[in-house]
Amino acid sequence: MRLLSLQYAFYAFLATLAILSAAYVAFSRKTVYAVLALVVAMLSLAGIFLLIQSPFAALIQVFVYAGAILVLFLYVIMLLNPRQADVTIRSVFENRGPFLAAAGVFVAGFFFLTAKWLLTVYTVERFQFEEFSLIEVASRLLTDYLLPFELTSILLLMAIIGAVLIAKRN
Amino acid sequence: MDPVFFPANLLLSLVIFSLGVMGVLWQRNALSVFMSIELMLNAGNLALISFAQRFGDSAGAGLVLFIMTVAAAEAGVGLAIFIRLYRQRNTIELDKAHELQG
Amino acid sequence: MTVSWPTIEWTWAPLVLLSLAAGVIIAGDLFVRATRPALWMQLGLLGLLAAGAAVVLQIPPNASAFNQAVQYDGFGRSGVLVLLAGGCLIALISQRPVGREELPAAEYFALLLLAVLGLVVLSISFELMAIFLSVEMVSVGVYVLAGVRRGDTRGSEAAMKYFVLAAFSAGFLVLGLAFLYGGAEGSTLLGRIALAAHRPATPFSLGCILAGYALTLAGFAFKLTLVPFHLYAADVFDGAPTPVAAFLAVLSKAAGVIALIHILSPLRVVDNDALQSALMQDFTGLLWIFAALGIVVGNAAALVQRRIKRMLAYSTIAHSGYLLIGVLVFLEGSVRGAEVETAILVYLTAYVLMNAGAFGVAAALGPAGEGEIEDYAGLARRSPALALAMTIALLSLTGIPATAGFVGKLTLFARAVEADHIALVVLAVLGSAVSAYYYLRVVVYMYMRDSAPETSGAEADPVPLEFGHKIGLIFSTAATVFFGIFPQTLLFLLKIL
Amino acid sequence: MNEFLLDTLIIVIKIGVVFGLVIGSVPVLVLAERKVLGWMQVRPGPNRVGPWGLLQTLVDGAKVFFKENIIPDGVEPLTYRLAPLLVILPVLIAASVIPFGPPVKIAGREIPLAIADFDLSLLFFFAVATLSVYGIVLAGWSSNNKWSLMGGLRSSAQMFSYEITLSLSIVGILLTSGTFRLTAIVGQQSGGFWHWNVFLQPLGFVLFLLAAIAEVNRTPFDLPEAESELTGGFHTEYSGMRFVMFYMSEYSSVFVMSSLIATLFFGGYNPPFPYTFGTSWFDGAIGLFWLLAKIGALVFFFIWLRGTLPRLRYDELMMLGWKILFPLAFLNLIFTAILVALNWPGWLLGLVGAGALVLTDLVVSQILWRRRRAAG
Repeated sequence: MRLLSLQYAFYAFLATLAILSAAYVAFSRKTVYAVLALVVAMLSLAGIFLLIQSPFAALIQVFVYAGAILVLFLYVIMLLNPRQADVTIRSVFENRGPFLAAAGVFVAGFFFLTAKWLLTVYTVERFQFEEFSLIEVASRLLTDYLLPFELTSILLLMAIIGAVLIAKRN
Repeated sequence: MDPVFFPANLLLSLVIFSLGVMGVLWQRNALSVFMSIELMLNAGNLALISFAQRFGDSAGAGLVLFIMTVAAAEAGVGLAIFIRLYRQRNTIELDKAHELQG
Repeated sequence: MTVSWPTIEWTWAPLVLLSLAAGVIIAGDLFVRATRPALWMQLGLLGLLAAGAAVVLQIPPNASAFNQAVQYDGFGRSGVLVLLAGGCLIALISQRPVGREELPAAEYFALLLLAVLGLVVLSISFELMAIFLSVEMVSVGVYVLAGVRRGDTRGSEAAMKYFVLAAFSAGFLVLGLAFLYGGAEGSTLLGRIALAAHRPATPFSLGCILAGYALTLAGFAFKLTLVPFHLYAADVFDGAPTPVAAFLAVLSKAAGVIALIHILSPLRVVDNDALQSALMQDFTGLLWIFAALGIVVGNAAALVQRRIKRMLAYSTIAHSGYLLIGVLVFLEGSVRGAEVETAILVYLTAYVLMNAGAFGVAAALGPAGEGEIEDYAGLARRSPALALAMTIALLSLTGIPATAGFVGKLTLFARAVEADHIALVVLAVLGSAVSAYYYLRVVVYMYMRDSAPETSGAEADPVPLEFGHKIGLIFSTAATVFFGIFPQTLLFLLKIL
Repeated sequence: MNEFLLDTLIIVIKIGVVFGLVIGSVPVLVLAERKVLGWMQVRPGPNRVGPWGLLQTLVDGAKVFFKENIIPDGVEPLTYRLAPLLVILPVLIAASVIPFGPPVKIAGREIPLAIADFDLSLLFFFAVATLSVYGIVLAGWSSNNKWSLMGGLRSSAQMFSYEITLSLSIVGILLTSGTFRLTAIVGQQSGGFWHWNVFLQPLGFVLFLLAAIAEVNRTPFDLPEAESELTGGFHTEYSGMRFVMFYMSEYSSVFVMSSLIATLFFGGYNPPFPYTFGTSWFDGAIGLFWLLAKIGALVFFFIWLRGTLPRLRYDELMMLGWKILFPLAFLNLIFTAILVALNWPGWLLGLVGAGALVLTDLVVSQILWRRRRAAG
């Protein structure tokens, strides 16, 4: 029981951390600190994955997201000389007004409906979180999910070709 | 282990998702917008893992891997596009580079 | 551990052939010194045709694999053939821009093939993860192809806009599929989701499914340029190289409609559970609004465009409105599903052919063809063949009788009338009438106006065309007319292939 | 006594011991490096402070400790202070999965001699170790110095280029051992040195070693701190205690990386010839001794390299990483997968790997030689 209340405390801490850092990412103008906040958010989500007995997801979250993708973000920000200029999309989206209004209305609608549907019908019930071994995960991945698994390789190939093609100087 | 984490996770995922959406709409800097999109993807990951653990599906962690692959591919290509655009704006059209500030 | 050699899984064949062709092109580019756009285009065509042959010859209708994760149902299988044919046409009409504008030929065709591979997977997979990944494959291909033109800021801007919005919509898709996965109690198979939708284990799982569908629909709305999510379309089309715009307008939209039908099929009303059908009415209502908005906004905005590609962009928004009527009729389930699917296929075929013609002419004309509509003035004198092809494509897009576009609209609207969607059909017909104005304006410019005096000297020569480009234009134009005059042949082909 | 408190206490003690070991290794390594380099270069090395100069590092440490902590103008204050911590913390956390000895039985409870021993411990090591890139990039960025920024970018590019080889080259071991758990990997190598993974995966070992050297920024891949030609890299603007933390992180990561190499390829805490004493705490001590001996040998090898090899140029570094090591690691993975699937015995696997190693050595040296000759 003590262990459980400790877990609650951890969960509350991690969830608060995740929300605060996510809010920082969403509303801050300082890109470098936003990347760091995003790292914190990812790490706290990884902690939550650990709490619900999914260590593999937690570790690849750290390895792939925090260790690779966000480093790439940081790297690009450094490359673009963050102290003065950033790529601003204001000039790309000249008329943001209607876009913002339309998208905002729809997003709010979807979010409202989703939350309404979910929260009105959820009933609390007891169940057991169970931890799966890596072997189980891997064998599902290579049998039932073989097609998406192969597609990821093609997707990554496309991304590599594309990134090189776009970023290289003529 | 207990029934509380699951709904809390769903709620947390919705909160992070909507923070991400707000970030996309609020931010003007393309990199910040993209980071907010990453928040949205992460909210999806959280929901996916919570459901997988809730219903005892062993493939859940693998599905998260797919989404991370997509995020990685998008990050690679997207950041390359930003670099290219920045380079062109900065070198080709100086007036626009000036108006980019802010 | 023992190794058992796998037997040949023919359901994979089109995918393997396409990726093999792309791999050969990429690897070949390393070893061939000179740039050989024609060679890479031929290899790409070979891959597409081989994939099509594999589907026709080796994959029977309703073949499936992976526990129903991949299914070649009649609709998806014919859809694959339409998409592959469209891929061939786009490869053909890219020959000229690739050769002239110094798009990197090998990478261009390889990425095009891989993006087509994504489209094929999109229309045969009944599993959410594969659908999501293939959507992303198409998106990544388009970002790169749109932004790759050398020294071109507009292309980069188009890529940037498409990228930001597509990634944004991918966020919705991810959360949507997570909720669908939760609603099906831990499965991503559409079959399981259908089971869960019709016999939900708990009210909670039904709630998850509906929330998931709402989010997924939002994600798909970006890909299909449904109206509140359409704002990127005109800018992207305008900035991207013409064949890429054609790919985005035609193929990705066609595959999106096919996938949307597959994804929404669990929601199709088959039995009358009160709660369920009440909730599903939200979706049909939503689709109704999307369709109506698409028709109205697309046509109205196309009226005022001065640049040809922006005009075509808004017209495709209107066309996705028409297509959405089909999806709506399918979802309501009052008309037999197979008939609606056939109607949508006929429309898609016509749509692919006529747009390939229109974009093909624009690509053939080069920078002038991508600019203002006024630049088309006097084209009939300079290059009568191109003007004729453009005219036929535009007439077909309008829906004038004796063209494929007319047949497509007729069959689709007939199904909608059967399903009592009179209001939508009236709206669509009115929209088509309005569209006649902006389509035919181009024809008027081509035939009845002289080209502006300052450009007439430079462009007085007939436009020279590569062989492949010519073939593509001739094929699409001829097929548009042929299927318009003999619509039965199209139905027959869809049935026997 | 309360079970829960006891468990917590044991974990806290283990954390203290392991962190003490890693941090405590730093002065020893520094002194050893100076002594060995001196010996190799036929000069005495430090010999003034204490007997044979043994106290030299302590004195150095004291000097740095009392130095003024300079913060240059215009730095980003938060990240400037945070960066050294971000570099050293991942190394310490990653050390928590290394098994330092066989499980010890004390008072009826079995205590594994690793802070954390779970299914995915090797993945944990890599996941955490990658995070030290942040410290380097941020240190370079927050210093408000163009050269520091470029140095940070250079080092981080080097780190994540070689990370790919690093993680690909161990997949061979994962295939042959079938687990991510480090204690299990060590357990499979017990019973004599001929069971060690280095004989099963010779090519994988060499690739891992090279990538590990680059990952911890040692010669010949020590571009991050090439003072003479590259202005000292990301830590140019650092001084005093903060500089020492970068220094410490480098040496402790050498120690931790060596312990990982010993664990993965040289049997970890297993003695080269199988024997046990039956008393479990004594076996534990012997295990620790052997692990430290192996780490010592590897550290000596690192120092030897530094005494022998010149520094690579940056383009050569990148070429080596992407065009040679990465494809080789990939080939190693594919061949291992095929041979494991065909159920070949281990010695044949090792033989094929060794053959591949010799072959690639010949081919690569031929290519490099020709290129150099062509370049004149």
